[in-house]
Amino acid sequence: MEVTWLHLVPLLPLIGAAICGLVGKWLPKGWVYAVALASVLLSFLIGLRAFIGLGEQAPLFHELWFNWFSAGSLRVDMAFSFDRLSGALTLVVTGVGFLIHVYSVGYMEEDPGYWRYFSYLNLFIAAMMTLVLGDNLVAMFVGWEGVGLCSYLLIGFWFTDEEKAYAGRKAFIVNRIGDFGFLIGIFILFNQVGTVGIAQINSAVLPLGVASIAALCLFIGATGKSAQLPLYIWLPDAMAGPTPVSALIHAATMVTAGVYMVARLSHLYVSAPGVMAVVAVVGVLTALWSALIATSQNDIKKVLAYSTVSQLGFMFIGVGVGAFFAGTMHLVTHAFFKACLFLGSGAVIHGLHGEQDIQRMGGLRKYLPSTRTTFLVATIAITGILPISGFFSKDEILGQALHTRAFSFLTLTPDGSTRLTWLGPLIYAVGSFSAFLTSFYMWRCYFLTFSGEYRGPESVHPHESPSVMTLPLWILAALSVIGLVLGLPQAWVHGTGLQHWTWEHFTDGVFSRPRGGAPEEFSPYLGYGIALIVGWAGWACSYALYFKRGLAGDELLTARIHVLRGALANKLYVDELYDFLVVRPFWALARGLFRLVDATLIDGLFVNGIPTLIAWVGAMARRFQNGDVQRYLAVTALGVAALLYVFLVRG
Amino acid sequence: MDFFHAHQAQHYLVLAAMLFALGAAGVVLRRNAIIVLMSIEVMLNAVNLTFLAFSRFPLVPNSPMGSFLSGHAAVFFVIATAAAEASVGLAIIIAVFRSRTSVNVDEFDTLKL
Amino acid sequence: MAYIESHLLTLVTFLPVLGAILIALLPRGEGGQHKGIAFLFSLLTFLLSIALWTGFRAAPGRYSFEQKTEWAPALGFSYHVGLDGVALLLFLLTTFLGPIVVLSSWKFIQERVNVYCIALLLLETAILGTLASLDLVLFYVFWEAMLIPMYLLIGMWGSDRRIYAAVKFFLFTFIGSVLMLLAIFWLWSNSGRKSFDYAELLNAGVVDVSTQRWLFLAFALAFAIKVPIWPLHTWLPDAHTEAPAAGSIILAGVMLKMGTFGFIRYAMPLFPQAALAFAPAIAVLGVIGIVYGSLMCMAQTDLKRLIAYSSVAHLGFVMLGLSALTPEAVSGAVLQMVNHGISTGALFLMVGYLYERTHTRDLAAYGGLATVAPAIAATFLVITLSSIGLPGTNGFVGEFLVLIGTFTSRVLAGAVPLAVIGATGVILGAVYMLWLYQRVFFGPPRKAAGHGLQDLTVREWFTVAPLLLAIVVLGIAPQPLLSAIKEPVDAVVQRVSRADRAPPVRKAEAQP
Amino acid sequence: MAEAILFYLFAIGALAAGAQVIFRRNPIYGALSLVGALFFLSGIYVLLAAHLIAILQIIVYAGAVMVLFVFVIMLLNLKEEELGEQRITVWKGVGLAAVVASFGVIAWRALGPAFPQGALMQGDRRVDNALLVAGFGGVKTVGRILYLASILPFEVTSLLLLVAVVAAVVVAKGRI
Repeated sequence: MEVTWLHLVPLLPLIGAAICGLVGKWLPKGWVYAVALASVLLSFLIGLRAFIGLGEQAPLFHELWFNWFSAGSLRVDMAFSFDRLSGALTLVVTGVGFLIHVYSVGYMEEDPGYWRYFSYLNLFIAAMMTLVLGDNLVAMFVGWEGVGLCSYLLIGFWFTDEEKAYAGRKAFIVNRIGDFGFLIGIFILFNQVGTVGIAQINSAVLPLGVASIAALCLFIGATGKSAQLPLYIWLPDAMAGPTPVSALIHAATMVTAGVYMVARLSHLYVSAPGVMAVVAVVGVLTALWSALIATSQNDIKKVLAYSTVSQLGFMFIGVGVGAFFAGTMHLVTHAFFKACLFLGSGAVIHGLHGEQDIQRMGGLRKYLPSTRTTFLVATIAITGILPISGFFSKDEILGQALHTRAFSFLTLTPDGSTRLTWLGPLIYAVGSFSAFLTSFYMWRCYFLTFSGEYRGPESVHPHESPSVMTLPLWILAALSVIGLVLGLPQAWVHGTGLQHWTWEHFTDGVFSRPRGGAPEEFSPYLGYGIALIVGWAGWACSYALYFKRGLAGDELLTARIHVLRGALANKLYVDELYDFLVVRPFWALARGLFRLVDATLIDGLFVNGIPTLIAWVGAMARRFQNGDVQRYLAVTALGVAALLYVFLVRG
Repeated sequence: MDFFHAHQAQHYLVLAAMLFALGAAGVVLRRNAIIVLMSIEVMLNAVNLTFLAFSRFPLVPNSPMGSFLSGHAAVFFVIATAAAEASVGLAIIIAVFRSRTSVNVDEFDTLKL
Repeated sequence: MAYIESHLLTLVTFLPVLGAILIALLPRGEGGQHKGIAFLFSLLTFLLSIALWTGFRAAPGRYSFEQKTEWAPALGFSYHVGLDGVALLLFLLTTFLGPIVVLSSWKFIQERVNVYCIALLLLETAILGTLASLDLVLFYVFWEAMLIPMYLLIGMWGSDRRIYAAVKFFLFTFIGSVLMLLAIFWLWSNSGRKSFDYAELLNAGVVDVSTQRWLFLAFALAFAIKVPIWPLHTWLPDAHTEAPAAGSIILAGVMLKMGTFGFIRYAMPLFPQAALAFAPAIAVLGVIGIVYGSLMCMAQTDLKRLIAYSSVAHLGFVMLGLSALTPEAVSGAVLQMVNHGISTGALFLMVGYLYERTHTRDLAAYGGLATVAPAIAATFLVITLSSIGLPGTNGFVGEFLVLIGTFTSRVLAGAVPLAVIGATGVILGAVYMLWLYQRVFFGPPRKAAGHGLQDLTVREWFTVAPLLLAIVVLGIAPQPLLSAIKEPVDAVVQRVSRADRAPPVRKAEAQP
Repeated sequence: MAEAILFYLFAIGALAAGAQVIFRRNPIYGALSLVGALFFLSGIYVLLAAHLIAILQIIVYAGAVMVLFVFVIMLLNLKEEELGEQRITVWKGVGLAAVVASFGVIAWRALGPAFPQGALMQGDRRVDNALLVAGFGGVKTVGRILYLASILPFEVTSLLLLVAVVAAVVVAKGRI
């Protein structure tokens, strides 16, 4: 259905950003808050109205806002489409975004750059909405790059700190490496399909090779944006930004853009099953890798950052095994509880006047009761020891991975002798182990922060945050609980009113089915059982180590696995490896080329060399030009004699 | 004196060549700028002599008289030019002598940079 | 009215000269008046050129505001001017930058102000004339006339190594154009009617492919030096580094485009078969320019030098787009010319302001400027983003069109790898520009930030604001520009990409 | 016969005087010898029926120009030590050798068999006596040439002389 109001969703925050950014400095503080909050809230309300309006008659709202540019056969429109997937994402982004805006009012109270901050936040919402709603790849790319920009600006928000500025730059550049892949993907698809519209691409029939390469290139983009191996390195550093930003951008919304994109282009990925396997494998490896690193981090935000990377890995498992609904469902629930966790950590940091090291926390349940409770709820959600949202969505992913048929026709050899049927179960096993680690490190984080006795310096008096900050926490915690509805198994809710609210049912028809077909109906109970055991096991380990012992648990662990823990605490030296393998050689190459080719070869040898040669010849010739007229004459006479000889004697 | 008549032009030409060589030798050998100038005058006269000799003994016979006489016109111009050259040259010698108290050409080498 | 309409292009082109004459007549000491008149006339030129935009009518094979007056009919050249879409855009870009350039150096130039203003105005006319001419002699005259004021700007008001830079600039560009002159003469003597008229030469065509190649190379050398294409680029960093800010703005903003404009207007349509044959080579050089230029940026420690090298990279995109020979890529290339003029011009403007305040171009001295000069930091950020082609700024559309057009090119051999390597410029651009930005503006305040640094003044806002506006507006609404250039771009693409199928008929032989 | 005798007389005189110009150490002797040489040459010009030129040679050259030389020599009044000793350098030897060689080539050529014989060798090729009677080389005939055929060079020459006069004054005066 063609509508005319869809562009307001990204436009309103954009206007808000412009107002805050251009004149916010001179406006009263309250006005800035009002503009920033109202624009996002309005976007949310428009999104909500549209969402309610979605029905059998109007499965899709579409708007052609304006023709952005067209040349030759390429036509790029600023056009938006609002279907169940993008609609739900709109609500999540603007809704969670609004809560985080509210929270930020308290968090950024004392920062003089608050107007700048709210401008960036609004800009981010605008860009994210463009990404989500964009109905063609280029419009999506606009949002894709826009959120990267906002991420850059907000990570480096406190730019006087060199390290934070560097973190922002690192995020932007790593993202750009991914964007490079995204661009190439767009090129391939345009070359093949002749358009950049997502709907057209999803309905096009592509040869396997083309589809695979295009899907792979786009997936490179996704690994950049969604912090997957090998491009995840920017996300932990991105924690340099203000904590609400970490919650909004680097946990709930922007980083899930890759998952969203893969889900959006489900048809393309389904027609490239090999790439699906790659997606799933990258996802599970990332989940494991970063879960391992997270176990040994002491910065509360770093723990959450690695946890985010790990959870994003789970989402990619979901979309990689063909269960797009599971991946996106985890996206939504993760937005709730991870935002809650980050905001909780923000409240802790705020309450401790900037302390981020969990070694100097402990016993905070007494001082920050609201924060503690909401953090607990969110921790339960992410670890999956009790059946709230995270449990269902994550388990859905793992269950789908175990039973997937997406790889059953993929073969390693031409004769088909080695089918990849073992890949799903393998992913399940590794994923479950990652889930165990998740439970372990999240509880470690919780225990070290809130249990035991306060270990910080005497001078710091922990205090609870104002209600403008705790209220969003409660709402998000509530959403984390309510979110379980999305993940209820079909068998439980079949025929009841709740069925409409389950994600699987809700998104029915939005995604393509993988080539191997959907998994047969499987009973979830075995999976639930294993998941519960895994979750409780993680809790138990953590409880045993940290609840009673506190920090001594870490020492105990370190004593057992000294080398591994050292490596993990140093993030497995990946940053150093990249620095050694990529960054340094690259800069060295640039400097070397400059000195060798530009300065020496082109400028030295040719540009300055030729005049030098001419000057040398001139200097040689000058020796004959000594000013003695008679010598000139003698030479002239010689010349005359020679000429006479030539013309008169020989001629 | 058949020989002289049969080879009249050659006699004049050889004389001109000898005078020219004499003048050139003076220019090459002498240091005194005034003598160099005078040697140049000798060379100019040698050239005049050739002009006149060819005017009297034309290579292309039976041309209108004017074409023979253009040699005379040329000599006229050479004399005029020589006069101009001598005056300017001598003026330069005076000017140079004022600044360097010398008229020796091998000491005038400031032009070499 | 009709007279003015038919002579509007000439009027706009020569209006700056009028200002220059007026300045020459004023007493020498009145620096403020000189600048005022220069500003007034450049502003007037810009305002009048808006009429060119509104009055422009795109039509295939025709030029708007065409005017032809016989000059030396016996020798076959005439005063023939007119605009097609591509020339129009660059024309407007030049007049747009004119007042900004004059304003930008208001404070910095205090010596020999009259000569300076005259040089600026003459330079503007020379550039406008180059764009407007439709006669090769006229074109060549304007083309060479650009050199002299620029040479003076660098040589008289430049910094320490200005003489070296000025001579290098002059010799580089001059050597190239001499060969072009020879090629123009060849065209004249073989055009059948002994004419220098562009349209006639275009129709005449050159039959012999091997001759075409030589002529194309002669033209291409002149243009390639101006662009500059790797490895003919080394005059550029020196000229930019030593030139005063205004010189750098004009140089980067418009003069470099004369090279690419030359390709699209002269070298390619006049010698289509040769252009087709050389397209892969030029594309490769363009890609080398992108990657190599970006790498060079990373090795610089001098602020202006870094930005100068970024021009090499940006114009690499333009050359890649031109040689891809698809409507998308060529449109993108033309758009990129305009974009680069705006964004790099703005960069040099800002760097000029920084230099005015700190008197150093050394990156090591900079740092933390965002704390003391937030407005400079904010504007510089927008310009930086435009330079790295962020969507929403003007830089994106051009780069995107170039790359997607190259990628889908059926004419250019090896288009896909070239486009892919070229796309790495997207990453590299972010690497060096953000590195630069961080070095200058972020971190704790360093030496350069310590002079009680002043933020943007009102005058400076007046120069920066139009550029920022252009960056955003062209990023969101590039379509009017693309529509304007559609006809000439399609014509060039048709002519060149089909050159191997139907060799151009030589008109001179057709009509005896 | 008389012509031949006169020719040899004048030729030997001119050469001898010329040699004096070149080899006399004191420029004043050189100048006076040059005057002599010019006189001998004007005699030879008469032999060639160039009467006007012969007169001009004596009036302009031997008269005006040489007086200028003598003036300058006397003005400078160079002492013996100021003249400096004669320096013999390798380059001077080379130059002299080149000059002599050139002369040899020309003389050999002029006297040798390869000279355009048809023009000069076959009989008396002198311009007819009738022409001589008509005033060959006289004021009237040369004047016609000068004022009709070569009027432009003639005027240019006058200009040249004017310029030379001004230049001489400017250069020699030192301070104007």
